Amino acid sequence: MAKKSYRQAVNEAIQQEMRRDSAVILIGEDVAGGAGAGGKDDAWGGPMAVTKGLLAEFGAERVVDTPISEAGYIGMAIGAAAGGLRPIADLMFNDFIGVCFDQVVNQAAKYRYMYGGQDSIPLTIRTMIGAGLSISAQHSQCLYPVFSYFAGLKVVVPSCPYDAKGLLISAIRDNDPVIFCEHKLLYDMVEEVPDSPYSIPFGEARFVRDGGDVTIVALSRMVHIALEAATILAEQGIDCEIIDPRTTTPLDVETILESVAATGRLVIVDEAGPRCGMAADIAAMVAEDGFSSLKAPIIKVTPPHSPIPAAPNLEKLYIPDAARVIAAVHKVMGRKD
Amino acid sequence: MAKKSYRQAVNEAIQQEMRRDSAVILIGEDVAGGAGAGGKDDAWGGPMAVTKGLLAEFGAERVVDTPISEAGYIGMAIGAAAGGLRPIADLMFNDFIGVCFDQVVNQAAKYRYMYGGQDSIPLTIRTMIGAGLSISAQHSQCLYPVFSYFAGLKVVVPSCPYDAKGLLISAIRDNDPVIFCEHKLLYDMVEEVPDSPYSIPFGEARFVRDGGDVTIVALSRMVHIALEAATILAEQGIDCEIIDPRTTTPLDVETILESVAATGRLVIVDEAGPRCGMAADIAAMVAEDGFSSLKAPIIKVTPPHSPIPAAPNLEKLYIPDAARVIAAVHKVMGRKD
Amino acid sequence: MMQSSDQLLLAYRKMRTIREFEDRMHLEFTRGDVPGFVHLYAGQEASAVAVCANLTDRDVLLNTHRAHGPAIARGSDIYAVAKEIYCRQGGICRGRGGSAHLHDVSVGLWGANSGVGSGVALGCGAALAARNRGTGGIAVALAGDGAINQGVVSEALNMASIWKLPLVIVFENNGYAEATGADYAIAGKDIYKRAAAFDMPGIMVEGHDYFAVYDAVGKAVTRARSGDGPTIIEVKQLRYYGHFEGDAQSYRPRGEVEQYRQDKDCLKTFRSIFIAETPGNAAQLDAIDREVMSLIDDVYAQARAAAFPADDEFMHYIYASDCQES
Amino acid sequence: MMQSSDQLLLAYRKMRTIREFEDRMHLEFTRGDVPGFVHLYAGQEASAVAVCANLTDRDVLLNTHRAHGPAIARGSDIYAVAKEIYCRQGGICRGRGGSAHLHDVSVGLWGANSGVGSGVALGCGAALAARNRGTGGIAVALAGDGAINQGVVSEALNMASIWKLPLVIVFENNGYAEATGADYAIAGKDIYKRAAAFDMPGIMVEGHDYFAVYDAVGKAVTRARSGDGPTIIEVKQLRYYGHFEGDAQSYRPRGEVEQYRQDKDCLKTFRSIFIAETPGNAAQLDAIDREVMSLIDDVYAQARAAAFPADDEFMHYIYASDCQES
Ligand SMILES: Cc1ncc(C[n+]2csc(CCOP(=O)(O)OP(=O)(O)O)c2C)c(N)n1
Ligand SMILES: Cc1ncc(C[n+]2csc(CCOP(=O)(O)OP(=O)(O)O)c2C)c(N)n1
Ligand SMILES: [Mg+2]
Ligand SMILES: [Mg+2]
Repeated sequence: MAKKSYRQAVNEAIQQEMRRDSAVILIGEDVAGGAGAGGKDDAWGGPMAVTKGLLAEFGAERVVDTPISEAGYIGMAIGAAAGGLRPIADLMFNDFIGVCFDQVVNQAAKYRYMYGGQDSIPLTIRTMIGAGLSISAQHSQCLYPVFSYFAGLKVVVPSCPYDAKGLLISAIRDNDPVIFCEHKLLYDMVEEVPDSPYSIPFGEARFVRDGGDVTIVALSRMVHIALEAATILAEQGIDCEIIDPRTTTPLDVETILESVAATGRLVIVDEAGPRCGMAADIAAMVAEDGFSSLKAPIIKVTPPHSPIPAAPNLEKLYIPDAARVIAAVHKVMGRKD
Repeated sequence: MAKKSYRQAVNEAIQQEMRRDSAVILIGEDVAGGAGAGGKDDAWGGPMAVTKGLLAEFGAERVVDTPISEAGYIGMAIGAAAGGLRPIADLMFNDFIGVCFDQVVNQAAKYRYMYGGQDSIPLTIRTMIGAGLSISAQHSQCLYPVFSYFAGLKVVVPSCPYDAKGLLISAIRDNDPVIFCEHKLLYDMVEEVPDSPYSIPFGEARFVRDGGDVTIVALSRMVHIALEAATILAEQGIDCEIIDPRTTTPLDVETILESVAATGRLVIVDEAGPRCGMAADIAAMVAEDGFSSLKAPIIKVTPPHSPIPAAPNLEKLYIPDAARVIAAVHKVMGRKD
Repeated sequence: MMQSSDQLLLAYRKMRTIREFEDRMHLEFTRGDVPGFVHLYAGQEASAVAVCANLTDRDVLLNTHRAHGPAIARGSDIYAVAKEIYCRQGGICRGRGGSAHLHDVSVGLWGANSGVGSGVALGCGAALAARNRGTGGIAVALAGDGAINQGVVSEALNMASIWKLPLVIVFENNGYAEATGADYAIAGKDIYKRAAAFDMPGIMVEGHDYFAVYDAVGKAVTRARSGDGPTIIEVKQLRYYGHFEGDAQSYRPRGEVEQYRQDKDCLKTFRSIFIAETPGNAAQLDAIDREVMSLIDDVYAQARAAAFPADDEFMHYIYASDCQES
Repeated sequence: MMQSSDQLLLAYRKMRTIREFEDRMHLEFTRGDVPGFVHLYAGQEASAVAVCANLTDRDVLLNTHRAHGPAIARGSDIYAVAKEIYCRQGGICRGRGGSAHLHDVSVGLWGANSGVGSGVALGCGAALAARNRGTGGIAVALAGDGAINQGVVSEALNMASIWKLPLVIVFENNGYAEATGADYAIAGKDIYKRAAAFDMPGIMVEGHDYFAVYDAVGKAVTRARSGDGPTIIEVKQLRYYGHFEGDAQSYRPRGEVEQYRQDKDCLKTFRSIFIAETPGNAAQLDAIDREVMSLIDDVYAQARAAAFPADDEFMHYIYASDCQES
């Protein structure tokens, strides 16, 4: 056990699974970085250096730099998965789903079902989500609600290094297509991460903090914002329970419902959009199945319904912060701010 | 005024707007049907004959048959919109959004915002939604929740010929990108539709039926399923108010909230998926802003979280029917079925 | 490669089976109980059959929405094919896929698909997996003339070339993508000439001539198998029916199909070449024709008699965990 | 077309301005207050400037993510460009877009974009609108070598050809897409040769030679304007800095940029050709160099001093109804 960053945790998960199973390959744009470029062949490991070093160990047959052809190489990864490999396809920014959406939601997601269960598609798509780097509207989205709309996909949103490693190992071993969403602002987060491989089952939420007054469900990076808020709220005598679903499909509805049954109050903190998003999804689930426990409105703390601005000051307004979480908790507690 | 089908209503809206404004063009696969094929040039008008006859009146410069290149011609339509045309791009089945998603959600939706409001993109994308023809998982989806996730788009889901005409005229005249979702099982629905052009504003729900016991929000074809259920429920002494939002972006939250304030009970009937869908979106909105009026859980009547099967018997199970709506209403009324 | 007489008789049987199957489907469709969109392969038989004659069990054929012919050619159980088209129990996709989604892993037939052109990308993956796993297999992706205009196809062709994947891409140019003429939609008109752009060989072949298609595909398959990379083959042909059943086809020039049927029908062409070489063979072909006729009767009878999928299995096959046996 | 001395001096001024702007940005970036991803155009100046020298006010230039150079070449206010890169008030996109999204309708500069290759499809639309509305304008789409591998680009090239759109597609082949070599990623290696597949002319030109680029683009522009359809131009060049700022560039061969700077720098090349024709001109170029230097100082000073967009205008510009003036 040693302290590792989220970046290292992801890298280690891939490395260990590639060692364990020769069917695992990594494919994407600049996952090695330097193919045919005349200098070092292992120069990038992706723009955030997450997959750095893997080419050196596994070679170009298993760590494949691709042209800028997302639809092509993700379609290819699906075919390769059907053919017995376990590809990890790297979609650099989740926003680029735009150019390969068909492959993901109409091919990968429906392959098993439409063909009556003949095949497994053990494909993991790793992709970066989230705002905070001022890289604006086409590089900063959180699109896991869109992925979650489609049956046949599993969707993972790890909020910390420990979960990133364990969930990624589960994703690679899973026999269904999994979209693994890495928040770009979390790569430098450090915590204890076991050296040996371990897996975390999908559909099991993590209790981030116990508390009896309000249930806060938070996803990905927002778990940390929720924690920040809860710490301040605790000083005010309000005790928040924080739940991190970790996977949006499957979603651990039981844990959320149990917590709301105990607290009677729910705040959902999510960086994805407010319309047809995960906050709405969870709120609606509780408004149907946990209604009798509810003592207050369900508050969604999300960005506004807008594209993401480049300007840092505006981007800061876009992303939910602790102050907004605190205000939401005050509201469900009936306090005036 | 004459009786017209939904198909005719759509056709007439396009025809009248093309007559009114020479900047309006129609572009898509087989929108005329027969380009370069050696026989009639105006053979199809799309696979459902919705745009039949327009080539004859407006010529091949304004009614453009395209190659099977959705990303290309929708990107092109965006550029043409920025350049002063008002294109109506035909995306045959909304499922094909898969191959042009980037153009729609990252280009069209963000063009105005990302460039600081310099341009308008007066683009209408007409597309077919819905199950019921046994054409299975890749031709039968309802993807307006996915469109609704993205700020910058407007999304229209007309449930009847009258609305189809008025809303399509609004869409064509609108200065933002609009996705206009035509339900393929509604094309043969007939009702009185005025001959002259008229427009229906976006964001104004339609009261389909007045009633004081339960609010039913239903979209697109589900409006008719809800009506069927309400008729039976009325005989049982349960009086349902049915609201058709008509546009999901902008969404007429006021009307929904007012109705729920009066009834205290909400059932949402939607053919789109259950996860991160419109039913969840509306339920979550009410669970936050209309909570104090609620007397019962909010029930979502949607298909299950599954791809759409080809087999007609399974497809029938997939699509919500009146029996399921009735059961949901009974539940919110506290009745045992 | 020279084909044995048995091989040729098998090829003829397959072509005839497809023809009868499709002609019958064209009639049955009017009864109104065939679900969904149905795209018939009649007229194009020589293509899929000649392709499959070049393939082994290890290979993968990527199907398109015009799926019946390739499925029969590849050796799928014709009863299971018919049941799938009717969306019944016993269908190769258990009734979930229907006509346009014939997919049968047991015979190496993959991915019939509503995403025009997707088979080419999936085929790259099948080829990559075969190579990485050392199975010795190759992949052949079928695609229509319309598919060349889908972006993903260009992406896949480029990747197949730079990685020299063991892949053959067969563009079945039947002249139309729905109601749109291939010559209108495709800049430069000739699909096989696009091969040069992707630095691979491109071959054009007349699709009514089984022998010509067999040879062209054979060359490409040899190239793929020996690690030299992909080839594009453009098969020129004509479909005898509409884009899908119900298509009135007024976009087609009058008499086009009749003329082609007369001059270039693949069964006629096969028959005349085959008999010219060994005149006594006519009787063998006649026997096949008769056998196929009665087979088709039985296939349709059984398909229409089969039960629909069980309602309570609705949620099966979505995820690995739902793959209980039924 | 012959260019006047004034035109040439303007071209030189623009190239020098871009160079100084980018060299300075490279330094300023290390301060940490330039938001987002910043892709510099240094080394590639002759391309955008020569393209723009062929364009009129009615024409549209489609920008890429490597956006600064084309914006300056097209005549955007350089102060507004710098402010946009710093995401400030007064930026051409009001701070919403940033470095990669420079877009200035007032000068016919469109669509700098994170979707690699999107400009080619948007450019088809700009060309279509110009033709349908009879404006006499054409569109020129810039794209990188990486963009040729995006499906939408192939789709757009095909459509531009079949409809003979007034479009020129300029592929700026700077050798790399991020860290990936163009020769690795592109089957056949030569982008301009793809033109044949789409039935249009393809021209290759050395990108450090302003005059050569000017002539090549000129031919294509004439062709587009006269209704004969699109042309692909491949401009061979090299970027002097990393893919984006912060890129350590270890994928590049040692000394590559130094060598190119020595042998093929576009400013040097321009200078030597221009002076060779009229030796007295050296002084004019020197004067421009000095003027540009002090301009750039002022531009950066003003950009860094400008305020960020007002917080209370957050929800502006999403829909037409939010387009209140600010
Ligand atoms: C991405 C996509 N766009 C459009 C369609 C609708 N569509 C189905 S088949 C078809 C024509 C295909 O033409 P071609 O590739 O020539 O094959 P053919 O039908 O002639 O066998 C079209 C446009 C689709 N299924 N997928
Ligand atoms: C669809 C898409 N895929 C990937 C990226 C990430 N990306 C940004 S720039 C770039 C390289 C582009 O290379 P090229 O077209 O040669 O332009 P250059 O950067 O060399 O000017 C990549 C891969 C993107 N922005 N969009
Ligand atoms: Mg065809
Ligand atoms: Mg480049």
